[in-house]
Amino acid sequence: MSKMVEVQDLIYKYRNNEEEEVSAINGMNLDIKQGEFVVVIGHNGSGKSTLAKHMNALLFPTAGDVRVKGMNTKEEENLWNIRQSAGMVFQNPDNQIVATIVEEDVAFGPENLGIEREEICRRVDEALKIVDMTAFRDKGPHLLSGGQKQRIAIAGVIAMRPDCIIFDEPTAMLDPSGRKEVINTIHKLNQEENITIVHITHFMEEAVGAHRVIVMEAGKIVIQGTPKEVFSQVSTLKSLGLDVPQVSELAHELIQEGIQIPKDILTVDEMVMHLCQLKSKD
Amino acid sequence: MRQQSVQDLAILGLLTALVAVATMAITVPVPATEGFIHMGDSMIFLAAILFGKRKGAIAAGAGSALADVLLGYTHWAIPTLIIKGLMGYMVGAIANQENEEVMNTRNIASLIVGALWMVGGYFVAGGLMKGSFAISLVSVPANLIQGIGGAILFVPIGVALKRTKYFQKYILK
Amino acid sequence: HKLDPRTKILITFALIVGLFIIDKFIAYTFIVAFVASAIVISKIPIKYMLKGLKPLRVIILITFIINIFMTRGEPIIMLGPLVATSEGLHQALFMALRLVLLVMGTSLLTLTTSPIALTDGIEHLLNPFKRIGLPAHELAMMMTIALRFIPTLLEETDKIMKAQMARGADFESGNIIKRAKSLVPLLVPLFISAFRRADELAMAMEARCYRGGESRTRMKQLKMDKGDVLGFVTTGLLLLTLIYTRMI
Amino acid sequence: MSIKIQGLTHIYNPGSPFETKALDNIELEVKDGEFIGLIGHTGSGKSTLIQHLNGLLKPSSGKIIINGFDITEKGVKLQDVRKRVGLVFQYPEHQLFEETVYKDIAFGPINLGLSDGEIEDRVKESMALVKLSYEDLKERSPFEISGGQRRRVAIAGVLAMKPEVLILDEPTAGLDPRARDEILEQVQLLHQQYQNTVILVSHSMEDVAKLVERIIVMHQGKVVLSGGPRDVFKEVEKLESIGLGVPQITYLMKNLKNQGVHLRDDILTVEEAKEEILKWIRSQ
Repeated sequence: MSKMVEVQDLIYKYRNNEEEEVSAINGMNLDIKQGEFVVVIGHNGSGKSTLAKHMNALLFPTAGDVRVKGMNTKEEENLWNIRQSAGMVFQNPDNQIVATIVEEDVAFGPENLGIEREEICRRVDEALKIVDMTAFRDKGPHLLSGGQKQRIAIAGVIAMRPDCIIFDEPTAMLDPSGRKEVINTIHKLNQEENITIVHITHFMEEAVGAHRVIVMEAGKIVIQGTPKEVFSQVSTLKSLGLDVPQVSELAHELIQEGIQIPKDILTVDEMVMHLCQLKSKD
Repeated sequence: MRQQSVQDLAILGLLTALVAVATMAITVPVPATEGFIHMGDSMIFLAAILFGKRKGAIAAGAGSALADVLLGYTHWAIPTLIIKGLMGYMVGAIANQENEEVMNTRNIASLIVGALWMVGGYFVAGGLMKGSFAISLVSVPANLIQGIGGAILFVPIGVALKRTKYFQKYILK
Repeated sequence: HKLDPRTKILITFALIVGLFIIDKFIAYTFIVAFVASAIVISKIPIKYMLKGLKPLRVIILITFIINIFMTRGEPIIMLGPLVATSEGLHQALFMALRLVLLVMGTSLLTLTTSPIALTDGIEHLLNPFKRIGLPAHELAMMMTIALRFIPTLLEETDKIMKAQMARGADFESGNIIKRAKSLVPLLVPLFISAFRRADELAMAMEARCYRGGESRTRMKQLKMDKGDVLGFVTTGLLLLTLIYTRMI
Repeated sequence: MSIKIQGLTHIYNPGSPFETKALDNIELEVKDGEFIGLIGHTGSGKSTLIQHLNGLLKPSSGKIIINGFDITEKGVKLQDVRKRVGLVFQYPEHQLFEETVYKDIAFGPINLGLSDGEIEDRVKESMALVKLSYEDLKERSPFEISGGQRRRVAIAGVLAMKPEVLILDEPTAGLDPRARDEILEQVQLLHQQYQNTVILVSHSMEDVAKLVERIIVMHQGKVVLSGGPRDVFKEVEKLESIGLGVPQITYLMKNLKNQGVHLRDDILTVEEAKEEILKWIRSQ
């Protein structure tokens, strides 16, 4: 599989309000393959969002390189191609919808790309269908719920036909049902549309279905691996101030007590299965 | 490499929305003049004094005209666009954006000129529309209250905003 | 209803011009007929139109009364020092009618056209002025953003107001100075939130490849058809008739 | 302070085409010193309900009696009600406006008309309650501190009014796990220290399960369930039918039970689950 995003020795520094130099990313290397579903977790200020903005050429490295489909974000002629290939969905659904009518907002991206009228209509229809919002195409965005608005924002990105979408905490401001809507949409994009996903969040349960989980702290990657590998490191995650699924925590606690179960249990069903097996053995 | 123009456009849009919202959301209707006392003028003073004549003019004109349309005073929209637009421009041009003190002479002068121009503008526009300047005179006291009220209401908010550090990176960019 | 927003704007504009150039009652018959037929075509219930005039009753009455008494001429009724003249009556009716038609004509425009369609129409009408440096696209984009954020900011105003009331703030009493001060806790957060929104919006627009009006296409295209042509012809005829009534 | 709600109904935009019934004949009683968790999905009427409790919204019909005193009657000074019932809105940091943290927290006490000395005491006290350093932060601008700190400043602003009833509307929304745990811990501590009535509106079943004494579940403007967390979380089907759930650990215990394992099914925390499972596994 080819590489979708390459991050090489990335360092990013900026000046804060008091004119002090702060480094948000401290030497980071990361390759994301085409079709991969990567979840980035870490608490606020760990550099997650800064990393995301580099992948969309909204921020540029102080040192090191970021490449999207082989295009270096440093080269200005690549700018629009990168932004078209790597779409981005932000945290606040309210602040990323531009137009006053749903379908016009979805059309905003393709219009910027200078696409033919008929083609835009086709893409808008298709994008709204993918996020399951066709029924709302003539509505004003202010009448929608948070989860619906966020799906419109996603449709707006899909209509640009990106190869990769970066989600920058898209669920942080939503209620549980809105979160579910958005997460289901993200999974669908990855599985059915084969779009590479980089999903940034601090809800660990959203990481469970990913191919790879990356944990960031102080601008660096501290743990990475499959969800099972990552969530089995309960004490490290806890020391970083992050959550683990209750079931993984329980597994960890039981192992401490000498119970023989695998440490990488993630779901309720797995736990039930292992406990019952354990019991039937003796 | 952030594009200044996109940022400016977004700020202008939000300033315009702010002027419209201030005009619509906090209002005391005055039936005799077919108008209302609202926070719109304070917002215009804020936009013009803090962000300069260009942004001030556009946000003031477009925002106030939008409010007229949305409130059902459509026939006033065009006069409003012209009167408030020029008001924003004049206030922004007279005001001294560099001075740290909000209550400096030039800013006070801009408030007075802005309020008087607004009253005068509506007087003339009303006279033309209603065919008699005598009738239009009826609206002068209320507009005067509106203008002066707007200027007074501007002061504490202007002072507070100018002191807010978060804000300083936007002011007059 | 179905007319191109550009057509509607131009017709309304012509109507306003018409209202200001006429000087005879006879001319009104044409305008009334024109506006009435427009209302019929638009299928807006007449009740709705009249309701829109309600807040204007007082001002129309005042206009009427002042015009009656303030115009010099042949006296018809005398009420103490006040003299009503026939010229005054003439003038009063004339102005009141103008006002009513002005309000009806313009509200007809906004009742049949969404603000966003209006913005679109204005952008297209201003396009020819691009050559002399008028940023038509930018202005329209700005209006779109403003329209998009007005409901959001209205909601936010309400929320902040309530939150500060929960902290004991009082927005409803006191003299103007006290009220001015009491608005600070409302307006400062509102302003700051608006600017945070502007910042994020600008970033989201860039992320979606926004780079100004150049080489941008539109999904919705405005198209003029027979109805528009008919509208223009009728309006043109109306204007000519009005000019003619003024000359005789 | 006790709260009694009788037949409370609230209709938005009555008589217009947008008419919606947000609250439908609510009957509810909150005892003095209770810690309540209020859950329900968006649009269930939670926010509307809590805004009635300090007079920000007026009922279409029904009564709200706080400490035997009907606040819906005419002529009631709402200022007095608001002093005693403190309400922390969602994203309260968006309401900060003053130049310094001190002044912002002092806003409430100033509105109460307290003396300068009292105001200072209250600012100090409430900052201590939310674990903010008075000396380090009092002169800082609230716009230049971290998000978690801003949230705490905003909560301190309400605490400084010393409300007898504290209502928090999703106080942890948008925070990361660490900041969330800190805030919840402080709320719990506060409740233990002052024995005041606390109503916590939350979407997180895990948080509610850990903290509160009683859960009230709302759906379509009605109270559909009310009781201790153990009782409420037993009603998995009912909760799921209205789009809510129970903590993952509760699901686990229920599933084990369905497999024929005899365990308590009113487990709420990982700790309890561990004990119960250990007991079971070692029982033979």
